Amino acid sequence: MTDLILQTRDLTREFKGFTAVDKVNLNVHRGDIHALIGPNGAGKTTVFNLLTKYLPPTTGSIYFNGEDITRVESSAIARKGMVRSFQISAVFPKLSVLDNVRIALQQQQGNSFHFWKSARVLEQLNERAEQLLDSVGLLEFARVTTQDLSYGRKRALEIATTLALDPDMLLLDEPTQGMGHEDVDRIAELILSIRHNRTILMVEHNLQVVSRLADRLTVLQRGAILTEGDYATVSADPRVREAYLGVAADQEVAA
Amino acid sequence: MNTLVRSATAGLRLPLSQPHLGSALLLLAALLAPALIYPVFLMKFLCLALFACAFNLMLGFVGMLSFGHAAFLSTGGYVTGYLMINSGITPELGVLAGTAASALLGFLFGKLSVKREGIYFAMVTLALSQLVFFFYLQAPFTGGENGMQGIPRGHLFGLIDLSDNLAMYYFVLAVFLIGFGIIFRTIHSPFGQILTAIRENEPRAVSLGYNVRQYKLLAFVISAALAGMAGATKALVFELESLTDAHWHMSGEVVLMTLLGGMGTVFGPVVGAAILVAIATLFSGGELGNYIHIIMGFIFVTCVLAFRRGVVGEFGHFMHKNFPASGFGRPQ
Amino acid sequence: SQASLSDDRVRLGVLADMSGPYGDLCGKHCVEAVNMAVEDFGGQVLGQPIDVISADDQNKPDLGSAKAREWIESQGVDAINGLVASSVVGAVAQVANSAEKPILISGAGSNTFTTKTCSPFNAHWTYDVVALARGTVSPLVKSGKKKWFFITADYAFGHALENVATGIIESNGGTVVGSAKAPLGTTDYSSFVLQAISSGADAVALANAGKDFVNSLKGASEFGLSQQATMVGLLVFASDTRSIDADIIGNMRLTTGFYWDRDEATRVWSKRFMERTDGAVPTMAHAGAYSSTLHYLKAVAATGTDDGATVMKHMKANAPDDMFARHATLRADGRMAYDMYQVRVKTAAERSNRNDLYEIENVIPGDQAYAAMIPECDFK
Amino acid sequence: MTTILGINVFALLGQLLVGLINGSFYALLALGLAIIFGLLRIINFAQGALYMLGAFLAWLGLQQLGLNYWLALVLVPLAVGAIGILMERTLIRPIAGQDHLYSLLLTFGVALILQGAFNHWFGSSGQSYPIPDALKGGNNLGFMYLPTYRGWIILVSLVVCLATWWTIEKTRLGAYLRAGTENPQLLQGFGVNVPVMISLTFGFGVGLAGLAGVLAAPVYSVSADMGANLLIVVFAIVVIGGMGSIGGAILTGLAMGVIEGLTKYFYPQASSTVIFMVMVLVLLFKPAGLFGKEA
Amino acid sequence: MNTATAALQTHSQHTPHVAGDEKIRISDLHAFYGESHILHGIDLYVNQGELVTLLGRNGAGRSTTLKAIMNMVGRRTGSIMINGRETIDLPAHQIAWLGLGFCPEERGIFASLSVEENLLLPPDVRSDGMPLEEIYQMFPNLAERRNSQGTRLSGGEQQMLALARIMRTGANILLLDEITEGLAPVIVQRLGEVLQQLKQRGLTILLVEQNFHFAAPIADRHYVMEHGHIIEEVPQQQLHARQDQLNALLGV
Ligand SMILES: Nc1ncnc2c1ncn2[C@@H]1O[C@H](COP(=O)(O)OP(=O)(O)OP(=O)(O)O)[C@@H](O)[C@H]1O
Ligand SMILES: Nc1ncnc2c1ncn2[C@@H]1O[C@H](COP(=O)(O)OP(=O)(O)OP(=O)(O)O)[C@@H](O)[C@H]1O
Ligand SMILES: [Mg+2]
Ligand SMILES: [Mg+2]
Repeated sequence: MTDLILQTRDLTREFKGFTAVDKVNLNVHRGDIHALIGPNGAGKTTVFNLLTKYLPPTTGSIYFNGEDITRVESSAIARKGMVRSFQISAVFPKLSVLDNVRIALQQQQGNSFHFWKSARVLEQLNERAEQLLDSVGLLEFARVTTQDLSYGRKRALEIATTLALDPDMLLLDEPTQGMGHEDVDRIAELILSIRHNRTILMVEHNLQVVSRLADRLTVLQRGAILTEGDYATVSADPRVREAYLGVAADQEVAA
Repeated sequence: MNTLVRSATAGLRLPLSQPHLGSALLLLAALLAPALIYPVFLMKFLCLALFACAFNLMLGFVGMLSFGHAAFLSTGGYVTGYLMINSGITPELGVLAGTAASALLGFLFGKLSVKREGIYFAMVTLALSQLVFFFYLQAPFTGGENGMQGIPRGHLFGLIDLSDNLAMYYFVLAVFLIGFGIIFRTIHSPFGQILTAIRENEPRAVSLGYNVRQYKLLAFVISAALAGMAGATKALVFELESLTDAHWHMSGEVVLMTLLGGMGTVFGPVVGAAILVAIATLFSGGELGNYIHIIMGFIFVTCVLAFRRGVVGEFGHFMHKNFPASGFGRPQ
Repeated sequence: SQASLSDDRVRLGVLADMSGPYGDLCGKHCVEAVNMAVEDFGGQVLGQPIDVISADDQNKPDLGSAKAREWIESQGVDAINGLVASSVVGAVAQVANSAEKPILISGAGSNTFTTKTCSPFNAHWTYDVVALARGTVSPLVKSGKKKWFFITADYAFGHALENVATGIIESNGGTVVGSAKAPLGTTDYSSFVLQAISSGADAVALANAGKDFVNSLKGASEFGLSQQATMVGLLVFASDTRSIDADIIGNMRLTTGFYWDRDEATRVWSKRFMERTDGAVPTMAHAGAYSSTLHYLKAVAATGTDDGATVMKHMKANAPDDMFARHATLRADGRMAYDMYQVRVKTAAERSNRNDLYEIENVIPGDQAYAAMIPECDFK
Repeated sequence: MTTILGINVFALLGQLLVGLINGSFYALLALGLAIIFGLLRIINFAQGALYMLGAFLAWLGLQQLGLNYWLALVLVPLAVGAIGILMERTLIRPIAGQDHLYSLLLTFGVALILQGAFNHWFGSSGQSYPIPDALKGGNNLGFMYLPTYRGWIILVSLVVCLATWWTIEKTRLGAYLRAGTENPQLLQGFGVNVPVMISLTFGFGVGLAGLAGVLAAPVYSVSADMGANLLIVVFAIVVIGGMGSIGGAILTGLAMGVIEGLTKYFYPQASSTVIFMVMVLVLLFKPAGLFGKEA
Repeated sequence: MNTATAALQTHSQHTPHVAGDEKIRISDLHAFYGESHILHGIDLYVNQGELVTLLGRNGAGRSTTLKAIMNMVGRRTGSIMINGRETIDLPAHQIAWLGLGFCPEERGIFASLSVEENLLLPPDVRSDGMPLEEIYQMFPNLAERRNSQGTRLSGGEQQMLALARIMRTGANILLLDEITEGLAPVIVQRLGEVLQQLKQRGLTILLVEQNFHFAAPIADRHYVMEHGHIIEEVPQQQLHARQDQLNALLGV
C-alpha cells in the first residue's frame, strides 16, 4: 500500500449544481505511467485542476506521498514535487529557450526573491539547463526566442521545463494533441525516457499513445470512475467501448 | 495588457561594448547640469522620473497597471514633511521614513489588490488611492487644500545645509541614482527574472511552483516604496506637500510619462518625465500657456498614433531593426 | 533719485489660475490689467524697462510655489501679482516672504494673510472674507433674517468664510441652524438645497466661489429654496453674476470692491479693459491687480529701488489713490482698506445690456469693512 | 411624528428621491460608457469631454441658430454621435488590437484638446441655458418640491436606459458586440460587418454622452470642465456594475445616486469619495462587479 | 446518434444533390503574415458535394489556406473563386454570405457568451441551417451545458460547439480545421458519419486533418502540402496504391 504516490478520496467538484467530478477515488502507484481516459466532458481536466488546486474541490480529499494536500496552494504543490503541463502549450514566449528552463531551475535555488542580486548568479544554472534541453533534443535552439519554435518543439520545451523541477510526479494533459505523427512519436519516446524514478499521470485521447505507454488506465465517465485496469482489460470492457472507444478502437491502435 | 507589454519589452540597453562609458557620460552630464539649467527644475524632473520608474516596475515589468500610485507619492511627501516640521530629524532620515511609510501602505494596497488582474487591479488601486486622498484632504495635519507648508529642507547628516539649491540638487541626484539603481537591479535580478516569467505566462509560473501573489506583492511594495521616496524628496525640494500629489490626476500623469517614454524600458520613464516636465515649464507662462492643454492633447494623440513604443521604445526598435549588432532593443 | 534696480529692470510676475475654474475672475485678464497699469505708468521706471511675465498655477499650491521660487531665484521677478486661490497664495507667500519680495494679492480673500500668516511683504489688496461677510451679512441680519443655513465649500477658504459670517450673525442676534460642507467642485447641489429647505432657515449663505457658487445658486432656485429663503452669495465676482440667469440671481445683495459702472473713472478704465479682452467684464480682482501694480510702481519710482522692504514701506506710507482704491490706505499689516460697495443685482427687466449687473446701495468705508489690525502684524 | 431616531423622515424621503434623480442621470452617463468600455473594451477618457460638448452644442445652437431645446435634444446627440464615429474611424481604429492603455492615452489627449479649446473660446465661468418653458415649475409632493425638469430627466434617462438595455441584452446585437470585441476577425468570418458595427456602437455610446449633456445644460453651469470630474465616477459605476453588463451599469448608476445622496445628508464631506469605498468593497467580495460574469 | 443521422437524412431529401459543379477554385494564391510569406502559389479546386482534405505536416500552411479563403490572413494575392465569383477583394463578412462556414483550429469559442448564445451567434447565411434541437440531439453534451459560459466547456466539448455552430447557419461550403482534435474516439467515429451525411446532402467540404485514419475513408480527394506549396494531389481511388508515398510525406 505504501507505493501509492497519489490517492484521492471521494473527490468531488460541482459547478452550479452540475457535478463535473463525482466521488472519484483515484490510486496512482509510484513509478507507473497512469492514463486517465474517458469521453469528452467526463471530467479529466477538472480532476487535474483539482489535483493541482487550480480549482478547489467541493468535497473529498487528496493525498500525495501520504500527506493530505487538499488545502495546499497550487504553487506549493508544485514545490512538493507534483507538476503539471497544460492542454494548450505553456511556455514563456518572449524569453529564450534557455531562460525558460532556467526559470524552472531557479525555483530550487531559493534566490527567487533576491531582488538585490545580479541576474548573473543565474548563469551557474546554464549547464544543467543545457543538459535538460539536450535530453529533449532542443540544445541547438537554446538561444532562440521561444515563440519562434514550432508547436511540437514547444511541447518538448514544456516537458524539459517541467523536468527541471525534478518532480516525483508529472501530470500531462493531452501531451500529443495537435501534433503530427512524427512529433507524436517523439513525445512518446520522450515520456518513456523520463519515466525512470517518476510517476506520470496523463490524459490522452490518442489510443496509440495510451496503449503503448500506459501501465494502468482509469476510465472516467460523467465525472465518475467507470473502470480501471491495464489497456487490454479496459479496452475489452463493453461499457468502455460503448462510451468511449467506439468500434474503431482496434483498427486505430493496430495502424 | 499583454500585447502592450510584449510589444514594448524591447528595452533600451546601452551598447554592451561600452556600457560604462555611456553611464559615465550620463553621470557627468547630470553632475554639470545645474550650471546650465535651473536646479529646482532639474530636481522636479528627477523626482518625477524616479516616480515614473517606480511605477514602470509594475506596469512594464510585471504587466500590472496601478492607477493609484499617487497615494504612495503623497504618503512619502506627507510623512517626511510631518517629521521634518515636527520632529526635527535630518533630511536623509526623513526621506527614509517617508519611503518606509509608503512601503507599508504599498503592502496594505498590495494585500488587497494583487489578487485582481487587468482593469480590476487598476480600479482597486484607484479606489484605494481615492480613500487615501480623502484621508489627506480631511486629516488635520496635512493642511487640506492649502497643503503642508513650510517643510524645512534641513541639514544633511546634520552637516550640509540643503537650503542651498545646489547642495539640494546633489542630494536629490543621489537619491535618484539610488532609487534608479534599485529598480535596475531588481529588473536584472533573479527576482526580476521571475517577474518577467509571471508577466509572460502566469499560470505556467504557478505550475512551476512560484507563488505569484507574493512576487507581485514584493514588486508592488518595492514600487510603492520608491514612489514614496520620490514623493519624500519632492516635498523637501519644494518645502511643501500638497493634495496635487495625492489626486488621481497624478496617478494618470505617471501613466502618461511612462507611455510617452516607452513602458517596459529602463530609461523610458525618465525620458517621459523629462518631456512632461519640459512641456509644463515651457508652456506654463505667456501666450502659449493658454494653449497648454491643447498642445498636450496633440502630443498624446500623435504619440499614440505615430510612436506607440514611446520615445525610448521607438529608438530601441529603430536601432534593433537597422543595427542589430548594436545591442539595442533586445528582448529582455 | 539714484536708480538702483537689482537687474536693470523691474519684472512683475502674474500668477493665477488661467485655465481652471477661476480663470475668468482673474486669470489671463489679470495679466492684461497689470499690463495696463505698466502702460499707464509709462512702460518704464527709473529709466529702466518694466516687464510682465505670467504663469498658470492651476490652483495648485505646489505649482504656484514652484513657479514663484523659479521666478524669484532664476528670473529676477521683483513682485508677484494675481494670486487667486488662498491655498496657492499661502504657498507663494512662504517663498516670497523669505526672499523679501512683495506679493500683491488681488484675487484671494482669506484673512490669514494679515493675521495668522501676516508678513511685511504681503499687500492684501482687493477684499477679504471679513469685508464680504460684514458687508453682506450684517445688514441682512439686522433687517430680520435671523435663521441662517450655510452651504459651504469644504476647504479652508469656505470654512473661513463660514466662520467669519457666523460670528457676525451671532453678534447681531441671529442663529445658524445648519451647515453642509460640500466637496469642492460638486456639480449637483440638490441634496444640500433640500437640507437647507428642511432647516427652515430664512437666509441661506453660499460660502463658496466661482462655479460652486453658480451651481449651488442654480440648484436653490430650481428646488424653490430661493422662494422660501433669501439667498446670500458671500463671494460673487461680476463674471459669476454675468453667467447666471438674471431671473435666478436678480435682487441678490452682495459685497464687492469694484463695479465697472460706478462712475466716470471706472467706466473709462473698464471700457479700455473690455476692448483689450474681447468684452470680458472686469471683476474686482482685475481692477485690484491694476491698482496694486500702479501703487507698487509709484513706490519703486519714488524710492529709486526695487528692494522689497523699502518699496513696501513706501507703499504703506503713501495712500493708494486711483479709480479702484477710494479713500484708501495700505495698513501696516498689509491690508489695503478702501471703500467697499454693497450692491443689489439687477433683475432681467432692469438690465439694459449684458454687463449691466449691479445697483450700488451702500458704500462701506474701509475702516468699517475690514477688521482692525492685530498688534502682532503691525509692521511699521 | 415625522422623526424616527432623530432623523426627519420627510427630509430623508426628499434625499432619497433626489438621489434617485441623480442616479438616473448617472445611469444614463454610465450607459454610454458601459457600451464603450464594458462591451467594446475601449477606454474612452473623452466621454466626459463629449458630454461637455453635448451641453455646449445645445447652448451654441440656442445662441447662434435659435435651435430650441427639443430640437437640440434630438440633433445634438446625433451630432455628437457622428463626431464619435469620426473619432473611432480616424483615431481608435488604427490602434485596435493594441493594448487598451493606448486608447486611454489617445482619448485622454482628445479630451484635453476639447476641454482646452472650449475653455479658450468660452472661458471658465460657465454659460447658462434656460429651462425650456414647458418644463418650468414643479410640484409639491408633500415632502418636497419636485421641479418638473428633474422629473423629465428621470423620465428620459429611464426610457433611454431601458430601451438600450432591451436592445442589447434581449436582441442578438449584444451577443455580436461581446463576440466582436473578443475575436473580431472570427465574427467577421461569420458574416457580420464588424468594423461598421463597432463604429456605430461607439457612435451610439458617445451620442448618449451628448444626450446627457443636453439634459444637463439647463440645470448645471455649462462649462469646459463640467465633464472632467464626472468621468472617473462613471468609470467606477461601470466597474462596480460589472464590465459588459448593461443592466448592471444602469442599476449601479441608480444605486450610486441614492448612496451619494444619503452621504450628502449624513456626512457630506465624503460624498465624492463614497463611491470608491463602495468600489473597494464590491471588488473585494465580487471581483467581477455586482452583475459581471467572472472570467 | 441514430436520431441525428436520421434527421440529417430527412433533411437531405429536399436538397437535391448536383455534382460536378465547381464551388471553390483557387489559383496562384499567396498569403502573408506581416513580413512572412506563408503560401507560395496554391492551386486547388473543390467540386459541389465533394469532400477534399488538405494533408501535411505541422506548419505546412494548411490552416493558412483556409484562413486565406476567408480573408483572415494579413494579405493575400491570386484568385479565389467561390461559386464562380471572385472573392480576392471581398471583406470577410461578405465572403461568409456566399455560403461559407469556417471552423477554425483554435475553435474560437466566445468566452463572454453562453453555449447557446455561441450557437445562435453566426447569422444564417442560408435558410436551411440545422435547427437547434437537431444539434442538441447530435451533441447531447452541448444540450446539457447549454447555459454554461462557452469557454467553461471541456476541450472536446468546445470542439463540438465550434463545429455545431457553423452547421446551424446553413452554410453549404464548410472549411473545417482539425475538427477531431481532442475528441474521444467514439465521437470521432460519429463525426465521420456526420460528414458523410453532410456530403450526401450536397455540402462541399474542405477538411484540414491530422488524423489520416479519420480522413482517408470519407474523402474524395487529398492535397498534400509542404512549406506553403501543394506538392501532391491524390484522388481516393489511388489512395491505396500510393499509401507508402503518402506515409513518407506525412511522416506516419
Ligand atoms: N469552470 C467550469 N464551470 C462550469 N462547468 C465546467 C467548468 N469547467 C468544466 N466544466 C464542465 O465540467 C465537465 C468536465 O470538464 P473537463 O474539462 O474536466 O472534461 P474533460 O474530461 O477534460 O474533457 P475533454 O476530453 O473534452 O477535455 C464538462 O462538462 C464541462 O463543461
Ligand atoms: N499569425 C501568424 N503570424 C506569423 N506566422 C504565422 C502565423 N500563423 C501561422 N504562421 C506561420 O505560418 C506557417 C503555416 O502555418 P499554418 O497554421 O497554416 O500551418 P498548418 O499546416 O495548419 O500546421 P498545424 O498543424 O500546426 O496547424 C507556419 O510556419 C506558422 O509558423
Ligand atoms: Mg480536457
Ligand atoms: Mg493548422
